[in-house]
Amino acid sequence: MELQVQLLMNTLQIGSVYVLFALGLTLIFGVMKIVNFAHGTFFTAAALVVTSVMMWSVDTIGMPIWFSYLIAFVMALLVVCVIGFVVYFFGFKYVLKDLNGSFILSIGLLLLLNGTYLILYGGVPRSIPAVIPGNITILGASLTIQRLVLMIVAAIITLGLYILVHRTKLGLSLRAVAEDQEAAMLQGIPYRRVALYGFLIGATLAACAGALMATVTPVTTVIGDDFLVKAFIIIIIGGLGSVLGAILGGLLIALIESFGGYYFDPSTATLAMFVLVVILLIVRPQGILGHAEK
Amino acid sequence: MLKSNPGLALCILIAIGAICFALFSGDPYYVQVVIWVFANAALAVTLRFVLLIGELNIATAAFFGIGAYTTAVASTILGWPFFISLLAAPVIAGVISSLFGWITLRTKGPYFLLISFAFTEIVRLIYTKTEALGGNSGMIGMFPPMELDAYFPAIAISILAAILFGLYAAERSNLGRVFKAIKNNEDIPRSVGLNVIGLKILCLVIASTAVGLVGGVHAYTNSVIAPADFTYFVAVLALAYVKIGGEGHIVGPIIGATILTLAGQFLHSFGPYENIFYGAIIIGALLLVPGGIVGLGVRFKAGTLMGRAGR
Amino acid sequence: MSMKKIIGITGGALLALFSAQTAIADETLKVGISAPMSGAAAAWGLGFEYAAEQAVAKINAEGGIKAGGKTYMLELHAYDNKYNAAEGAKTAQTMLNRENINFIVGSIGTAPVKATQALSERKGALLFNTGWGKSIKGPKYPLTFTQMNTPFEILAPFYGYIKEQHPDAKTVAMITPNDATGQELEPVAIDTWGNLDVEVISKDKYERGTTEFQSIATKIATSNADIVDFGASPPTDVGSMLKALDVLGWNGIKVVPAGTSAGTLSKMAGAAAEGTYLGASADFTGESASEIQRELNAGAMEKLGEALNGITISSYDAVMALKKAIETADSIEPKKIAETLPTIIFESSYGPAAFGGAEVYGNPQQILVPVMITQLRDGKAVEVGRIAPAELKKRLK
Amino acid sequence: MNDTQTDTLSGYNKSSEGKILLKAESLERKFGGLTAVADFSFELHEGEILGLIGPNGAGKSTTFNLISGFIPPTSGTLSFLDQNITSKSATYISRMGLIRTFQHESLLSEMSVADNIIIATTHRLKTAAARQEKMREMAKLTGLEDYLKVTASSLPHGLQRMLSIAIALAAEPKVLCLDEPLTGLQGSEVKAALDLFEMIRSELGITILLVEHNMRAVMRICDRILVLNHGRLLAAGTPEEVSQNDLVIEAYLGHKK
Repeated sequence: MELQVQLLMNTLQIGSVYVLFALGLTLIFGVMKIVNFAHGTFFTAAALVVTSVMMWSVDTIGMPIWFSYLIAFVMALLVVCVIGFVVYFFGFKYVLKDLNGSFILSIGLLLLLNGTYLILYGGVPRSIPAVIPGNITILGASLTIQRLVLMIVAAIITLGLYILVHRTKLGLSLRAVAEDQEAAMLQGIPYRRVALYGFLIGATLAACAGALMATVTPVTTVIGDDFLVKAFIIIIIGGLGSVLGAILGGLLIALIESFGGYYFDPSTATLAMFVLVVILLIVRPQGILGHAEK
Repeated sequence: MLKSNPGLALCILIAIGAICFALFSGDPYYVQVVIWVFANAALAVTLRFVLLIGELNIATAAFFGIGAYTTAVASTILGWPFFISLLAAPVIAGVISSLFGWITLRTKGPYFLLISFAFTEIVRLIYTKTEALGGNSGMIGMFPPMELDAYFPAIAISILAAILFGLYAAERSNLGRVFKAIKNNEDIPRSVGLNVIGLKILCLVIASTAVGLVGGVHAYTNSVIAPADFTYFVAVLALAYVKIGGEGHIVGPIIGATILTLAGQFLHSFGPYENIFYGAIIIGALLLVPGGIVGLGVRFKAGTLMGRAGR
Repeated sequence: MSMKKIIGITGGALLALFSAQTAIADETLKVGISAPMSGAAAAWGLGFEYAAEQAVAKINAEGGIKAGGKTYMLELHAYDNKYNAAEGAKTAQTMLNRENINFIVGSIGTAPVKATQALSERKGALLFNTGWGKSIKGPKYPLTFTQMNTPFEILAPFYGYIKEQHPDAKTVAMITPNDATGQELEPVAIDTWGNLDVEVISKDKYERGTTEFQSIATKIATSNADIVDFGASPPTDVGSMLKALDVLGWNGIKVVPAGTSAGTLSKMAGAAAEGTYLGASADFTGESASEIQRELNAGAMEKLGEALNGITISSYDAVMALKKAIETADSIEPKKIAETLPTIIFESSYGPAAFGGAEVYGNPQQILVPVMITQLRDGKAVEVGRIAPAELKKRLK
Repeated sequence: MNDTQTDTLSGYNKSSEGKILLKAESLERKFGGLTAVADFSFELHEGEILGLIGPNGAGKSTTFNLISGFIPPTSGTLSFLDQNITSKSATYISRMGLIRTFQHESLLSEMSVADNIIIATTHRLKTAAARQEKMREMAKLTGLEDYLKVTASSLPHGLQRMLSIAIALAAEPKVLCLDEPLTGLQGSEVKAALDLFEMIRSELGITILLVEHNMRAVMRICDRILVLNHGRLLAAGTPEEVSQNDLVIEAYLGHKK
């Protein structure tokens, strides 16, 4: 019994970050109709900024860890926003709705940015000191307080995004554009501006995930790549462009990883995820919650 | 036919030249580079072949790997003769691709892209978990027979060139026209009695058979293969060749593959800078030269023609 | 590699061109490296290149290598094999057929090493490597030499020592990455534990690049194994797993045969890593480290931000072995050098070392250097046992 | 059994004597909760021009998609040339000789006029020469012979409409289903098109099912007319009968009685 609780807790721990990451990816797809293979670089950039800033502020200046993490978090979001802005204006702007063009652009960015990170940061993994030390036991499942906080923050951000998409004017525009871009434009929604907002929100979500993840895992310059592959699986399962789908898909993948990894073998669990995707696409090509495309 | 198509005649001359170079040059490195150029061109051309029906097929990488593994198994485990091992590659790749296409080509656009990506990863994971295939260490020992060893580069180049010309012929035939029609608006061919799904599968099978053969040649060229050689990145590079050379004509990917392969050779000791260079060249080509080099050529030609007409 | 370096190489090449024309007495001898310089394993390649650079610089500063009445200056060319076979084959072609390099003083990654070997043996070039597979050596590959200890050298003394310290330990859980190294290490490890009467109760594999180890940790914690053997897992991954295990309350014996970097491990896992036994980490700062190892390590820390380890330092040893063998053979003919290598004793970073291992591999192709067992204590690697191979002891007598 | 029901509608079946080519019985199609077509039965007789009219959203295009196999019906049956074609694929149905055109995106816009027509000959004709000949014949018939190398999207609008008919004809139909072929045509073009339809029927012997908004044209050319409203058959009969039907007038002109 305790074991099941532990495995469920593991699912939530893993899933919370997957959801954040996949939400950004699915939002960008929905609004811009592009498959962004460079999404992982936003995640990586945020994690790298967090470790770099904290190394400087904690080790050199001696700031309190929690304060320096807050600064690092904000810096990470800012840096990613700047990167997002630059790649949008000098790149994605020109390939909106062009599936093949945007795909290759994102691949180019992936190579360029990952190479740059490696030169700036080096190949050595780094980790930051515990922001909130200590462990906690919930219903017999143990986890670090840090992970618990991470889950809560991720849940709040997810909820915030859900409200943004479903309750605000910007959210309405985002959904309208995702649904039918031409109809949205006819109703006077400025498509390009909405696309930019969608892209920046997506990038920021990845940055949040990266900055949170830096507290619990060693950071390398390719850390985002593992998440990217999983996130693709998640958004296929959830349906491209579906917010709720990304949330459910993220939790489902985390569930498979947690339980499959326990009862079978982690690399078998990975294989199982891919097989699941292929089966799902055969049965229901538009994903669990995706709209059928005509 | 050749008289009316000087470009084709030139290409045939280049291919013959490359084969002669492989036969008579004493420099193994540059012969090897020529093989890489042809192999990469073939990869890019097969990727573009599926682009004719409008689908970006990441599984090009998977079928390349399936071809290579088939040849490796046939030659090292089953001990089949050289040419039969080589020919097994396209056969198996073709058979598997027909199943893959039958299942997946009901989807299109981003869905097909992502499913082909997932398939590529699945196939690669299966290699890593199969001990008979050497797991992650891969397979070694695919050598051409001793008596053919000296001629192998020429044989490899001939096969790869044949693939290029074969796909060119397929594209020029009515079949190629039908594929383009499907990409343009698949409702029209469907409304006049064409089996669109069947034709899409056919397109994928032709491309996969071809790329399977490229995989077989790759196995013999490298003598060693491993799962990490067949990640989705193979298709990504092929797409880079297509985009830089230009998608509009079959020589586009060939030119793209030639330029980038040669450039890559000189970047080989650049470490992380190599990725930055590739990234920059891909982005630059996409944004600054949207039609690729071929597109530039066409625009230049159109410009000069207009200039003449203006006079 | 820095921009400076590239300019340096280009400049060097130009210089070489001019000097060839002006016919200066010194000749250059090109040596190559094939290692991952980008991607997840970049840290290994960069450290590897650094260690070899230092050896080359040292030899050149001391007047180069003398053989056949000529003096040779070394020139290092490092290539990124991206840790896969296809790139390994390409770097091999570039090194062997384009640059005409006859001496590869270091290669990392089982698949790319095999791809390199397919060509280097045919071309008659000398190949030093860090491959952990048994299949890479043998009479079929007379020009291939392994430059560091592999599981066949490490595991028996390493596990033996642990069993000695913890005679009550009866069960072990194995976890290793699903890559070539992991797949080749696992069966040897299982055998070795079996010989010590320790039962392997679970064996798991994970994909490289995994960042979440919760489920693996849960599995290990609930299996109640006395020992966890992390196999070929790199220190970063081990650190994450140890942290997760600590949270779950597991506290058994922690064993990392491929544990290369104690520093990384303790930085990642903090107190959770205390007491971990490492098989491939050397305490290059401690008392037992040689002068040269301390120097190399300090330099690497400064330049790369990472300490050297059993893998990365081995390129230094390979260059030193090559120098000695060339001078002894008095020739730069790879075949002659390959025949000479098993007969010489050379000055490695560990001290005097040699090549042997004919009993295991059928051919003396394995470097003989001490297996150093370290344990993480107070966040530092402390050498708890240094077991010199019996064969080396005999040779040194 | 539905025949009795439809027969009660005035005029039905009376003006045609040809044999029945296409027959729909109680066709129904739902999209989610929305019913696009319900309980729709009709027959198409050899040699006639049958009009299908109705206000926007009446279900005309859905009907076309159903009979051409582009979407399967939720219920009901379809038969063509005495064969049950319910839920058969579009490819199968078009190969039997029921060819439809499209209201929007009715061309291969990026390809040449010649290629557009040749594509349609691909299934029936196996040699390049035969295809070329057929293509030229169809181009001539539709007045496109001077535009063969032009990209379809750069044709003037009227010729684009002609091209979509040429494509359908090149596939050698027995029944030709035209989806609003006159939309956007000028007066003289409309006349030419109607003459072409007449010629297709009388000289090529092809039966036509016509969906059209242009009432005058429909009244002029059709032998019989079916009127759809809200997915249901509202009226059927000769042009005169239909134009005097109160229900039809109400549906088209609002609640004015």
